[in-house]
Amino acid sequence: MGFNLWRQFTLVLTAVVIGVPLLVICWSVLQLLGGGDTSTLTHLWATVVPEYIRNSVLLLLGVAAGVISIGVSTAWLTTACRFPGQRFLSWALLLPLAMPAYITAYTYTGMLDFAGPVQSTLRDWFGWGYGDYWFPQVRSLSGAILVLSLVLFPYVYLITRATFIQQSATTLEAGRSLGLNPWQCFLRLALPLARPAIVTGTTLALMETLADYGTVQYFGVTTFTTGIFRTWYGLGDLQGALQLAGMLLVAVILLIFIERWSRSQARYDQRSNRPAPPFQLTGWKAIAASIACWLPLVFGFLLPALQLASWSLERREVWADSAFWQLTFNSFGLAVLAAVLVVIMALWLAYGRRQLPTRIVRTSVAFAGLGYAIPGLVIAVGLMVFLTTLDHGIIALSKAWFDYNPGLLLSGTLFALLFAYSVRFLSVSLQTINAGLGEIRPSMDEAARIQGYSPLQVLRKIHLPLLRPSVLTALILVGVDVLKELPATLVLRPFDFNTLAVRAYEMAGDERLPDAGPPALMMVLVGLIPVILLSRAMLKSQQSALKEQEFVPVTA
Amino acid sequence: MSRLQLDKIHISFGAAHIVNGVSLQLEQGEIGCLLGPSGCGKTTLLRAIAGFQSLQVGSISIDNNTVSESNKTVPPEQRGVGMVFQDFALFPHLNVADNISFGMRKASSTERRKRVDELLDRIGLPGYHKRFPHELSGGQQQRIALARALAPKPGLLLLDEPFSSLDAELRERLAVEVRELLKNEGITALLVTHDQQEAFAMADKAGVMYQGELLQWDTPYQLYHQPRHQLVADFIGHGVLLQGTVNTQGSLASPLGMLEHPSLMQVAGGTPVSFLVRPDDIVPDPESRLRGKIKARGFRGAHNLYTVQLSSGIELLTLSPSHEVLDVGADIGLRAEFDHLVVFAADHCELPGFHEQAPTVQPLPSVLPKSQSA
Amino acid sequence: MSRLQLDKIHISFGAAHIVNGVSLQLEQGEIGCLLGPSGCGKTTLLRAIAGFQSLQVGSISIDNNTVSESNKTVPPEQRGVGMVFQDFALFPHLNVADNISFGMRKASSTERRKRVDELLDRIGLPGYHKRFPHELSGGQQQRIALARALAPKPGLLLLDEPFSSLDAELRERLAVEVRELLKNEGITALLVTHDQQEAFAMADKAGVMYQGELLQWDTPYQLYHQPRHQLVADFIGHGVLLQGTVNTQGSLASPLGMLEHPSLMQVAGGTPVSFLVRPDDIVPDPESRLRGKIKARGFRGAHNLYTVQLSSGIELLTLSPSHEVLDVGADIGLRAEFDHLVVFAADHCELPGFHEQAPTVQPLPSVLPKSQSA
Amino acid sequence: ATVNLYSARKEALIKPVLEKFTAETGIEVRLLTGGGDALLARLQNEAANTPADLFLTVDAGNLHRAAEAGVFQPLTSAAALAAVPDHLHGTDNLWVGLSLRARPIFYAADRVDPSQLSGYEDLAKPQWNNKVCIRSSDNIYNQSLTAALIEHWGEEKTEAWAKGLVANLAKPPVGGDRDQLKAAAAGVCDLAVANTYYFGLMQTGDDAEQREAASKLKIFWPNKDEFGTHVNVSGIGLTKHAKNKAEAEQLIEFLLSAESQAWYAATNNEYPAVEGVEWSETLQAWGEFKADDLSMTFLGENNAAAVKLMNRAGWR
Ligand SMILES: Nc1ncnc2c1ncn2[C@@H]1O[C@H](COP(=O)(O)OP(=O)(O)OP(=O)(O)O)[C@@H](O)[C@H]1O
Ligand SMILES: Nc1ncnc2c1ncn2[C@@H]1O[C@H](COP(=O)(O)OP(=O)(O)OP(=O)(O)O)[C@@H](O)[C@H]1O
Ligand SMILES: [Fe+3]
Ligand SMILES: [Mg+2]
Ligand SMILES: [Mg+2]
Repeated sequence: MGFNLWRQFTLVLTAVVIGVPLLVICWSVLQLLGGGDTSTLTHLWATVVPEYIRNSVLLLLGVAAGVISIGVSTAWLTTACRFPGQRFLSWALLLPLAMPAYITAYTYTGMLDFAGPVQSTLRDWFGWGYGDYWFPQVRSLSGAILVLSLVLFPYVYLITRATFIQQSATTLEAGRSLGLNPWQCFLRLALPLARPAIVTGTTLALMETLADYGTVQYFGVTTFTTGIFRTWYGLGDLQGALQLAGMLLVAVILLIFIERWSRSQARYDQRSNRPAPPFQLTGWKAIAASIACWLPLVFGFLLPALQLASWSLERREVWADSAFWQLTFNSFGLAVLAAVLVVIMALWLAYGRRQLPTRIVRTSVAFAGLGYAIPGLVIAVGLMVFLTTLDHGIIALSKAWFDYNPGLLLSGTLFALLFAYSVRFLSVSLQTINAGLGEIRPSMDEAARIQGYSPLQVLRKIHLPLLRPSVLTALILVGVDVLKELPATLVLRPFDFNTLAVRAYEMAGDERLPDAGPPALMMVLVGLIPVILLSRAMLKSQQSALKEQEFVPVTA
Repeated sequence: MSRLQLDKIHISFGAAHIVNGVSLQLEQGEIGCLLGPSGCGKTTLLRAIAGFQSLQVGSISIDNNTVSESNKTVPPEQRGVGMVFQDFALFPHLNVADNISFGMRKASSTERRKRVDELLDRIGLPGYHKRFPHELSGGQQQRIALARALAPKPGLLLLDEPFSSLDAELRERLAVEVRELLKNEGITALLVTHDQQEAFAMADKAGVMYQGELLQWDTPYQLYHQPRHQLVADFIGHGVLLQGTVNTQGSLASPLGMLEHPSLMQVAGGTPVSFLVRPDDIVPDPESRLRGKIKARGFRGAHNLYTVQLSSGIELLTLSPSHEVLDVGADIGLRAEFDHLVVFAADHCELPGFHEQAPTVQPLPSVLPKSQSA
Repeated sequence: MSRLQLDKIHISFGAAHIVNGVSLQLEQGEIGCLLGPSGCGKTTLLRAIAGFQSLQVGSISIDNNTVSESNKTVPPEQRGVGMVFQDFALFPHLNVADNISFGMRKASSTERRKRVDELLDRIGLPGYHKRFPHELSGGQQQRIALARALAPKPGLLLLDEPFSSLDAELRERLAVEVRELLKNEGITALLVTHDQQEAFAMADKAGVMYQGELLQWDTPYQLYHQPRHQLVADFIGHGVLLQGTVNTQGSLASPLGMLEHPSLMQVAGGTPVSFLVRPDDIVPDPESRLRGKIKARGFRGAHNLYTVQLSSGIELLTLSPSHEVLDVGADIGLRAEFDHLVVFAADHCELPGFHEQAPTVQPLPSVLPKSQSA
Repeated sequence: ATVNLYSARKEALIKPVLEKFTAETGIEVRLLTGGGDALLARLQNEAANTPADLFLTVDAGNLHRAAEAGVFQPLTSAAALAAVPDHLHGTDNLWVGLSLRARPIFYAADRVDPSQLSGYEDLAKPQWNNKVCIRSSDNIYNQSLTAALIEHWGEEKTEAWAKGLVANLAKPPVGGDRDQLKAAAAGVCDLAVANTYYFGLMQTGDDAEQREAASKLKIFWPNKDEFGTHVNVSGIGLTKHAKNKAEAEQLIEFLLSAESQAWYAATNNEYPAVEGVEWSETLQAWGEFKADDLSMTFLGENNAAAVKLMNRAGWR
């Protein structure tokens, strides 16, 4: 009991510390309720907020539809079916994740804009002028939805795929013995059973969408997030910006709550783990499946990657620059460090929640996982406030006791960066791992506990092996996200410390796209290598454990 | 000193009371057995003993240390308890050998290997070391689950229907082996089973649970021959309860005629009672005056089980060797041959329906026959 | 016209032959029952019939349409076959009502509700509609699995140990109800069970499988009284096989003395044979010259089961009412009382060990007793 | 010795000068780039313990906000103060300008007769309905322009102007300055508003299409006879708690040296803040113009009002 109390306390503490930046936001909302300055908000409500809400909602709906349809269908095809190229596709479909959304956005606007090659060629061929023909406007809400869907669907793909692979064959067979054909089995059993995974993946994609600034801004779509920045930068009202962020937070909490509630008490673990045999596709079915999987890969990755490659060729001298390799090292090191840290933390929290599902633990863990929906910059500011306050305290103490000024120990150091990544990306790994844990029957825990294993040993001996797909997925997701992370890095990093993302962004921000090519390409490459290595490692562990004959990628 | 002691345990899930005031006790090395209808709370009780389920009221002690109380639950891994789960709960990522040796944490790898080999031999699956759980049949999985629980030689072993997926022959063999093994290694065990033969064969103590209450906790012999509750009488063996009145001469006026039994002497004359009639208490006798019509016949291997309706409408069960086939509808003579006569106060005779609330337990100890031999 | 026909089916997993040349047949509305030791291939056979498992050799026809052949497998959903899975395979994300009505795809919601209510009543779980599978006990889950398979009224129903987690009373009640329901709705069913009583009570046809082979497919009565294979004799009931020689007078010289039986007349004089001795063939008789020592006693409710060792070292089983307790080690007299005498050629008498290769099936039809009545 | 610099100017556009400074003086410069507002927030939070000695921003709004927030201290270097004209000084000399960028109107040379144009007010005239390209009002460039117009015209007139401008837009206000120029060249609109250096980059860049697009456009310097072309400033200030004050002022002086100013103008096509520094060829080709000499402080002061005004006008 004593141990449990202590553990509960540490869990809550971890969650609270992680949630500090969110608390700063909550504080500003509370101030608002307590009769703070509402003039900015009033003005915003009267002018732009309705549009922000409309755009944000449409964007979210669109992206949700996009990532679910692409992510789930590719996940199902690559797990349940066998067709030419399936092995390659099953890991290649991860790649769009490594592509920063704004790069994809640049690529497509560059190509499809009025002045771009596609439209110019059309005009040359047919002798059209401006206004003589209709062409979809790339920089628009639908453009943003498309690009974000293409870049973010791997979240859904990865997490859903992991569950599809773990789904028990008997459950699906029960469906078929009740008269369902494979397609109906997918719709009525596999899909609902994968619901936590689909929801998790979609939530992550939507949170990223909500937090996204670069893409929507580039596409001229005014969303809540662009509103937050406009309020801060334009009106110089940081407080007002935080209040808007608070409203965003409330909306996210509400959404998550509704989803949890609608799941009620259903569970998703299945008794037997016999993997289902795959369907061998042939003929036009195989071709259709191939096309369905190749399309998102081509548009989400290959085309933008080609664009990056061509830019990088223009700037090939950079590859010999040692400073450039320093950037690569910084980025990669940070990504690995942060991924490991965040995944460990997520395991600690997710696992605590599973074993001590008291209300307070559940609430605080859920709170800790909200950071992903808040724009990184807002998180960074909240964190900065917290860390500098701590720093000032430390300095004051140190001065009083030792007459020595140690300078800023926490803020403006790598510590601050890692902290920020933890706040922001905890949710990614937490949700991924939770989805995985949900698939493990509680009787597994019990069978191990009864054999004398302590909770942590159970984690190591039972859950980690069974969770390996989820843990690796979480590592990749967080790693790739950290590689791409920009706003928090910009604000919190130390002097003379740059990353690939910062470099790519600074170049792109100045509309110097070819210069943005090499760092962006490097990000993709650096993110890709672990993906491939991990999928190999996964292949091995998988084959011995579940005897799946086929190549199994990362998630499995 | 008792190895396991349950003291007036109550367990609820929300508003539902699943276990109600159960007390029982097992001495070192004893094997206890829980019987009871599906959903009566047996698994829940075992889970509470293992430490997966917290108690609302009461306490559980192992070796005189309280491990569960209303506000205290010693974690499962600190109780030294082993368990065979009803759904096996094999680890899907480990092969058979690793599953079995999973709990032998301090053993050397030679020891492990030896124990795994020994157990696989005992459960009839030698050479299955490298199989994964999903490559086994249901019964094979169950046996692995059993071996896994036995491997670390726990001080107290909980077995939740450990033989339910096995064929009769293997089940019997294994029950004997497991009993031997438990006795040899001095393991105290609490077993849940639906097979009364098995319970009788294995258990030192047995009990019948009904809707969360433990109606009786006794030796198997007592449970069968001296049930202290009508529900126990009903549940154990195939019993029918009939009504009768004890007269002043100590005989029982019943639908089967006048019955004599030494135990009836202790009952006040004129008391209305119910009494238990088992198939083996009724013998077909062509000469008997007591006659009935065969309503149904069930083939049982050596015997046929006949349901016979007396002219009064009362239905009885009787066994007859299966080569003498009597047809449904035929007339048959019956003779009562009571070795034991189990008698209850009549006002509790109404057997509860399938889903009714648990009746309050009201045994009639004063009416219980003291001497059992006919 | 047969509803289900299996024709010399072979199934292997890689190099392992799991099902070997099984043929069987069920007519419309018949209930068949498969018995057999754990791991003998029963589940695999059912899965092949359902269409989850492809065949190497042979064919399966339903209603005279071939649904499985070595290179053809009609998808499960097109076979109109329902199945109760050994591990239940309930859908964890659906509540009880949705689980049960899952297969009633074309039914209106009123129909569904009616059928769910009706089935829940029958399986003794009324009002459980909104529960989720993980909120049910093992036996309750099993009953839901049964109801789910029954709900769409399939033409052919496969039941893989559908009552294994239920208590004896409920199991019996449910077996009767299910049998009634199947008969009423004209459903053909193939049942796997480990409970021989259940098999006998429910089945029109039954068979014993052993290491992938179906040794006999017959009525339950024939299976018990006219086993065509030593293994069947051994598996059904508690049997011991003894050796003897038939002399020219048609008597059997055996360890139990000279045995007479009409069926022995057909066996050539001097033939060495084995014959089956069941516990109910041996009656304790203090006056008998045939004497033995009690080696073990098992309490079985109404009876005790004694293992008795004759002076020749041969062990026999016998039953005796449980209130006459005889102690282990005591001397006892035995009398043979054969209603049926089952005799096999002696050169196949060696019962295979637990894990040996399946013996080739060699029944001795010429030696089989033609007339069974004593 | 070291100087610590927070810079809103991107690394690529400042690092070479800093390296040169280090080479000449031996003083090391530690650089942290980032968004102006974010850096300011960091400065404010770090308060007395900030490691930063200098804060460089790329627009008057931020300079103003920084000055208001009290993170600067007055400059004392006479050389620096003297080099820069007065209207490019912050209040109390809390900062000085380093370079200027102008935001004129560009027109499609084949379709527009420059005599039809007079100034920014044209953008709102019905005559140019569906013929104007400008980027989003999220951008500081447009916010500064509007802030300046508020100072010149008053809020009412400016709001009416903004509304007219929105009504005249040929396409939604999306993309960067370059995109507006490209759109004008492609015929989507006739008039485009952009900063001159983007035009310069297009003219001199290595992308043939962009050079071709730029060749179709000409600069119109608006409001010649009134306040002139809107200019914004990049500037630098000494932080209040600077630990390396002397070295920091030395760096400011270096940034204002003729050499740095010329490098600056040459690399980024911005106009030097120091008078008398020779312009690059590109700048010279665009010709002389009257730059708005409105005190930069107003740009900062009016920024919030400008944003609200644009919100009301529906300028997204
Ligand atoms: N995937 C597999 N690979 C190899 N052998 C297998 C596999 N699945 C099952 N087996 C073996 O096939 C045999 C038959 O299995 P099956 O499940 O049909 O047995 P069963 O008769 O249903 O037994 P039980 O009564 O224990 O359920 C078993 O010996 C089992 O070990
Ligand atoms: N999570 C739950 N919420 C509500 N009721 C539950 C829950 N889990 C179990 N129950 C109920 O508690 C009762 C006892 O369950 P338990 O598993 O102990 O039964 P059991 O005696 O083991 O039955 P069986 O022989 O069928 O395994 C059952 O009626 C079951 O429906
Ligand atoms: Fe710019
Ligand atoms: Mg149970
Ligand atoms: Mg089976």
